[in-house]
Amino acid sequence: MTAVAVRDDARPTRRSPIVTALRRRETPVAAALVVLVLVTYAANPLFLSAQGVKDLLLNATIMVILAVGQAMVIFTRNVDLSVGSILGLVAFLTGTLFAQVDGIPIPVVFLAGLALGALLGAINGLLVTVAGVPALVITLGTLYVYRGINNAWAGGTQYFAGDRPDAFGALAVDTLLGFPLITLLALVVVIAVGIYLSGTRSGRDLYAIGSDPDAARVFGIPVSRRVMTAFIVNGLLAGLAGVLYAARFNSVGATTGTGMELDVVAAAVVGGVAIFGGSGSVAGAAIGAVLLTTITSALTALRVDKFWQQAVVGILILAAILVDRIAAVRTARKLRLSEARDV
Amino acid sequence: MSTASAPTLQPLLSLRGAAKTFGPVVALADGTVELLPGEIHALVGENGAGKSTLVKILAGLHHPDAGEFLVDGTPVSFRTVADSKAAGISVIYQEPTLFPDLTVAENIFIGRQPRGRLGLINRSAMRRAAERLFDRLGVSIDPDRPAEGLSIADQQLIEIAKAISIDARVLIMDEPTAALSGTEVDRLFGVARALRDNGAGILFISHRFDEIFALTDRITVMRDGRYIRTHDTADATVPQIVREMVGRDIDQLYPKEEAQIGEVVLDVSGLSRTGVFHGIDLQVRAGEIVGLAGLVGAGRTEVARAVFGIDPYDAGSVSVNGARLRGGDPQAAIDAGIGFVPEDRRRQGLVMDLSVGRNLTLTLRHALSRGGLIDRRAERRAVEEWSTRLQVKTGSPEFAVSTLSGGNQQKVVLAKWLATAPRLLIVDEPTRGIDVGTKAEVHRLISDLAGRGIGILMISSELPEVLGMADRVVVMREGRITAQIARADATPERVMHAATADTLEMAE
Amino acid sequence: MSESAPTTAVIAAGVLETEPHGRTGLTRLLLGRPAIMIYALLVTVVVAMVSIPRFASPVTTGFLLLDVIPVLLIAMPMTLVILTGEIDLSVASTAGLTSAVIGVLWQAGLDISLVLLIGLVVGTVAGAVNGALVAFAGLPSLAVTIGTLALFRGLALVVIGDNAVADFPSELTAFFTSKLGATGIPTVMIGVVLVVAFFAVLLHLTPFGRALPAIGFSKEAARFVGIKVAQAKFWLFVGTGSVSALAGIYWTLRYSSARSDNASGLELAVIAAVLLGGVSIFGGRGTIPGVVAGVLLIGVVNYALRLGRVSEVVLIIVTGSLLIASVIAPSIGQYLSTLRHDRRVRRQLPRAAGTGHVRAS
Amino acid sequence: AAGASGGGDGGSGADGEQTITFIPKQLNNPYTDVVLGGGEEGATAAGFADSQVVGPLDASASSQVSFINAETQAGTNVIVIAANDPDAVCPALEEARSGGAKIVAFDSDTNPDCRDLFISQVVAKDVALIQVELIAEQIGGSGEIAILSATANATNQNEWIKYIEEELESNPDYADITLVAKVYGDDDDTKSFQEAQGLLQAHPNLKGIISPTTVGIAATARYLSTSEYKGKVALTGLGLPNEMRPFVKDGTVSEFALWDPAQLGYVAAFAGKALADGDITGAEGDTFEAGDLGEREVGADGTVIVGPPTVFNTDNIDDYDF
Ligand SMILES: Nc1ncnc2c1ncn2[C@@H]1O[C@H](COP(=O)(O)OP(=O)(O)OP(=O)(O)O)[C@@H](O)[C@H]1O
Ligand SMILES: Nc1ncnc2c1ncn2[C@@H]1O[C@H](COP(=O)(O)OP(=O)(O)OP(=O)(O)O)[C@@H](O)[C@H]1O
Ligand SMILES: [Mg+2]
Ligand SMILES: [Mg+2]
Repeated sequence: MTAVAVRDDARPTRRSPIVTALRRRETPVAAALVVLVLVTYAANPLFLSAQGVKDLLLNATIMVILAVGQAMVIFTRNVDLSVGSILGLVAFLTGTLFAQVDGIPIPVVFLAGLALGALLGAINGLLVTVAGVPALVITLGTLYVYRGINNAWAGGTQYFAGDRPDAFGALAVDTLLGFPLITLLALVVVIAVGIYLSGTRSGRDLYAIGSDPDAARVFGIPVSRRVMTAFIVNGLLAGLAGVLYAARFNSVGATTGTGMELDVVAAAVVGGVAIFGGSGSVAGAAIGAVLLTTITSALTALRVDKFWQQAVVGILILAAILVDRIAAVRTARKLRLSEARDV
Repeated sequence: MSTASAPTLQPLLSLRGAAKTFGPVVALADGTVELLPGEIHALVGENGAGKSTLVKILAGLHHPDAGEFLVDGTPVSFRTVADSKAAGISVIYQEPTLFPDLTVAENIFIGRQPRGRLGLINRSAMRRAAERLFDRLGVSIDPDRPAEGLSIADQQLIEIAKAISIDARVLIMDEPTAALSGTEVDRLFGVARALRDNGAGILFISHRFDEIFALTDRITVMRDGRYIRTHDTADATVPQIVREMVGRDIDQLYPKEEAQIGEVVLDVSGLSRTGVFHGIDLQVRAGEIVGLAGLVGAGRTEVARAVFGIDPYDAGSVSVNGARLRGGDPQAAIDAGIGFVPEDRRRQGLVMDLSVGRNLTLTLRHALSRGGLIDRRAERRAVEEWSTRLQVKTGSPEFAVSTLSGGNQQKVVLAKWLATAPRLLIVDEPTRGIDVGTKAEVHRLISDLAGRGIGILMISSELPEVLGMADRVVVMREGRITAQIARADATPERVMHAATADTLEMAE
Repeated sequence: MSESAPTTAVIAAGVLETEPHGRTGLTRLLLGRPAIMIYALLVTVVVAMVSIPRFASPVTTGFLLLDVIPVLLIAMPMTLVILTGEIDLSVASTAGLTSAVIGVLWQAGLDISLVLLIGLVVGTVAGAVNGALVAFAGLPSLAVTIGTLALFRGLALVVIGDNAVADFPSELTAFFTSKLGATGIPTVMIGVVLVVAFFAVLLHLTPFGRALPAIGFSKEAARFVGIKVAQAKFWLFVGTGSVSALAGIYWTLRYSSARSDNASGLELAVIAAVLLGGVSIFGGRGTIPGVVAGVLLIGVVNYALRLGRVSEVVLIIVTGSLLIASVIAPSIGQYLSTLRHDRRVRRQLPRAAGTGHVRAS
Repeated sequence: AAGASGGGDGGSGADGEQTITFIPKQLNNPYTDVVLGGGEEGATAAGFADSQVVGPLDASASSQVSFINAETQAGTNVIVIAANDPDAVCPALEEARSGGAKIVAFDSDTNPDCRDLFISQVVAKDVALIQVELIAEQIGGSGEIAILSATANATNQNEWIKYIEEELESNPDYADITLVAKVYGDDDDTKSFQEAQGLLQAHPNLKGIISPTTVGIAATARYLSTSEYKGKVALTGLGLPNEMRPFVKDGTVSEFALWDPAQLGYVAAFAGKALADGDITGAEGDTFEAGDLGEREVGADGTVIVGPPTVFNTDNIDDYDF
């Protein structure tokens, strides 16, 4: 029987890289981000001062990490609404560890936070895969349950920046080549997850699962294991975001991270991640997160009436999905016409 | 006695007395089959005989409730599809299972993409490998396009490419040809024979006897979930196999009745959709069966969809009984008296998760309502009447239609349109994946409808069906009508010529 | 070679006689999901009456119903929307926008009935915006309504800013908390019951309603029987918009306070209740009686725990767990019945299978 | 409000059986916890048989109404509430009153018509003035300032802001100070943090920020201390000493103010007891004994003032633990 031998020689790539880049789903979002930053800069040069850039990057960092994890789950045609609650729990754990355990090394706290995040993600994943029930419902449930646990655990206790070692807080202050350390960390995360998803077999499986879960099962893709992986990685990243939250912000307590879930999903969607799975990229999700966090700063810097800000964010989300849709429709039409010519 | 010609060979796989039940339904009571290396083995049986269930057991997708399963003489128990793959079994399922968002190339190689540096996927190598596969199958599909929006035929071809790209010792094909046209089927057979000559075993399921007798070495017959008998193809005859499948003799396959041909019901003129079809002029009269023939991809389905209002068109007009029909509005088409049995039963013909009853009455939503509210009693009566008239086999009309076998599902589709008392029925591949017994029934039904003055536009890729049933054959090629041939003049040669020739001159 | 050996009685006629057949008719009615939700509701009420002092009183009915009305109202059109496989997350923002608009208009001195009418129109238009984007532009509703969730709440802020308008006519606000005699049932429940009845009839008894599960299961197949999928979805979103406006009006007058942040966060409560009521998030499955029971179940649990002074913390954990349990329970049931089935089959089948005629030869 | 009669039967218990329930704006908030700590202590000292704390996890008026309803039905004698919306809780409180309960508002007032007493931290105007004074001193009497508040609807915040604006307008000492922006952090750490950041970017010449809310001032301090604005932009307002200690020590904040929150709850409990016992009716001029804090007098509009605000700085901050 003839297996198809795979050789590395032969025909050149057909499409030029520039055309391919322009066609990518994340291109319009990236363009919107650039335009937004430039317009704001023109109106208020302070926007791109050293401090301004640092603030922009820092604001985006946590959302980027969350959006990347969320995108991974969404690719598999699932969703995780409990990320805000996971972030809250991990942030509070971080605060507790520093406050209760004298001289605890910072890496240990990071590991503990990642572990808790992964555990909570794994619970979501288990409920979704073993019980075979829709993720939206399950994670809406764990959104409440995790938040409740956080409330029960924290009560009125809050830990403040002063309770944590300076070196920890410095992570969110110090920069390397103008980039805050935690932003660089987020960048590493985006790249690593991006390579995993686009360049490895198991990563591609996630897209296949999201594209058609039944076909994936029939095809023999280990669906449960892959979906589980996506949820665990997402939990892990939410945990990372939780630890970084504690480094960046002042207080962590019962309500930390409340209401973040929809923003995270919005960021992924704005970045061209199809909500029903199967397509999109983590780079897109990351850009979406940067765009959404930047728009708030930009509107403030432009002194847009604060009452208008939320409305503008809403319009932006709608515009992003509309643009995405128009691009998709045009590609489909082009495909139809070009094939007609081939016939 | 008819049996294996090479009894000394160790069978690649043998399944004995396998049983599989779904709740109260016994899908398979005694699944028995044996596949030798270097043979092409046909599995035949009526709709619902349990063929696909047996295939799914072999694939590791279902776990049998009982029975013995040997691979190379050793008992095995597959827990997942991965197990069967590891054992060298490759399966083409009855229904294509592609990932719409992935590219065609990735669909073929998912899970075993060629890897390059750092162990990462090498996309250009993957594309080239896909191109080579397509060359071998003689088809041209862009490996970089997403699988979304491919025609059923293309999907099936990709499934085939996928299956043969694996170095499988056992290839199982569940009705791979149902969606394919003659040339593609020929190429597929060429590939299958080459595989067999290399020592692979192929299990081939089809309802088309010409294919079975042309291709296979042995035939196993199933009925009602049980093994009946295995023949050497050379010694078998069609009537004998059919009798074993059905348990009785069946009547004529194409029971064409002469019908009174009346006024023009459907008048399509100059219909065009850029890039899909051009200048379609077509008429169907009351009581007339018009066969729409052509190769797969000729654009027949597209024309039907446009006529029914599923897709828009750019130019031309559609009239029913002289009244111009608004485009892009299926409800208007239904109101005008058109019924449409689409080609993709699972996705277009039926709402698979809805009950048999609800599917049957979907077309009657308005007819069954009184004062804006559904008349439940009338609804129940309609369900009972139509499932009895078409002899739909189901435990209860409240069961999901997905639990029915393919043939019974097709009957539900037909029933829901017949219940609307249409004046024109468009049937797209009405007997695809339907066993001989049911096929004859469907043909009788269609013929009967024409006899009662309903105009029929029948799209079919099976030439005998077209020639046997149609009063007039319209042939399409590359989006244009290339011939209209009266029943008396219709020969396979003329139709095939019109479907493939380079000139349009032969149009009458 | 002979024909197949005679079949054993067990699997004659392709059907296992000993195996329970699928539920049909009355059994389905009594053991289906909506029925189970109603039993769960009744049991909860009885347990609360026994274990929580003062729960068994008409006062409970009044306060409880007043609390659940906004969720109950919005859950009705939401059920239909989710049934078609879509979702509307912007409902609470629509209610907030309505509230803001009526606050500002009332303060501007317009007649109250005109104010309320305009409020209703605003909600309807908001729903139509969602509907147009989802149905006609073909955008995914989850994404669209996350956008309009921000947009409508933002517009509420634009309209009313940080003001709160409180001086609504006192007869009107009193009406909204008034009770029907000694029953404890709020007077406004009459209107709510009408809305519930409207949606129940629409879904379960009209041709339009029949089309909705078909759309939810398969848009494409629905189109092939002439169902106007886009139109149906559009009108459903208009429905959620206008009912959300009703909820916004109720909210404003019950609390006699029009503010931009009214009803915020209500969307998740509504969706939780609808899903608890047995509506499949993937579309196709769900009933109005089930959803009503789901809404009331959450309402009763909340109220009973509050009355028992159980901490709010426990309350959200209970809500979350209920939601998880409600979707997992059927899976567990399914698993158990599969186990039972396998045992039965294994006991019976070996006799049937593997008996002779292995190969023709 | 006739329907509430069913809940009234517990309303007139004998002395030892009286019950009190505190409904704060939001549970699990550190400031609130201090207030409630004082309240529970006061309730015991005043002789209530039972004291409870119930309340929402989100600071919304509608959830407070549900709690008021449940308390009405439970027949609680005294409800002490910090209203999230002065009007929205009114109908429910009226219903509770007609069932026999006494209503004491504290921290954030309700509409005066639907409570018996309001226990105010301090004279609203005093709070406003002290903040203006502090900021004026810290920025050297001239320049742009901004306010970072809690939610846009918070009753107490808005009252203080109103007085701050009036004072800036009318007092010639502050003629060179311009208030350029008011922003709202919704008493959410993250939001307040980002609002602070936005303020500095939008107003490059900003010299100082007033944040009259504990969450807001802490978040703003955190931002300033991690940015280049540390020490350049002044910050004051109302904060908790425990939360602000590091920022005072590292020089981000020089002085801020607050009253003792525990006293607020403590006085509210005694006021409730006096009302329930019928010793006072909440009329102007009524007096009652507030345990260790001595006698208090009801002022205009049924308002009781607890005490003057304290100003915290490096010198005294270590003396406080709340
Ligand atoms: N998942 C299932 N649940 C319930 N019944 C099923 C299921 N799968 C198959 N069946 C039933 O088992 C029987 C055998 O079905 P199967 O698909 O194997 O038939 P088939 O021989 O492949 O028919 P066809 O030629 O129509 O494809 C049918 O009666 C079918 O209704
Ligand atoms: N050779 C081809 N290769 C790939 N795609 C093709 C080819 N020819 C046509 N198509 C595409 O297939 C579609 C037409 O297929 P369609 O299903 O309408 O044909 P058909 O004549 O109805 O065939 P059938 O009903 O037998 O599948 C068009 O979208 C066209 O772009
Ligand atoms: Mg089959
Ligand atoms: Mg076709």
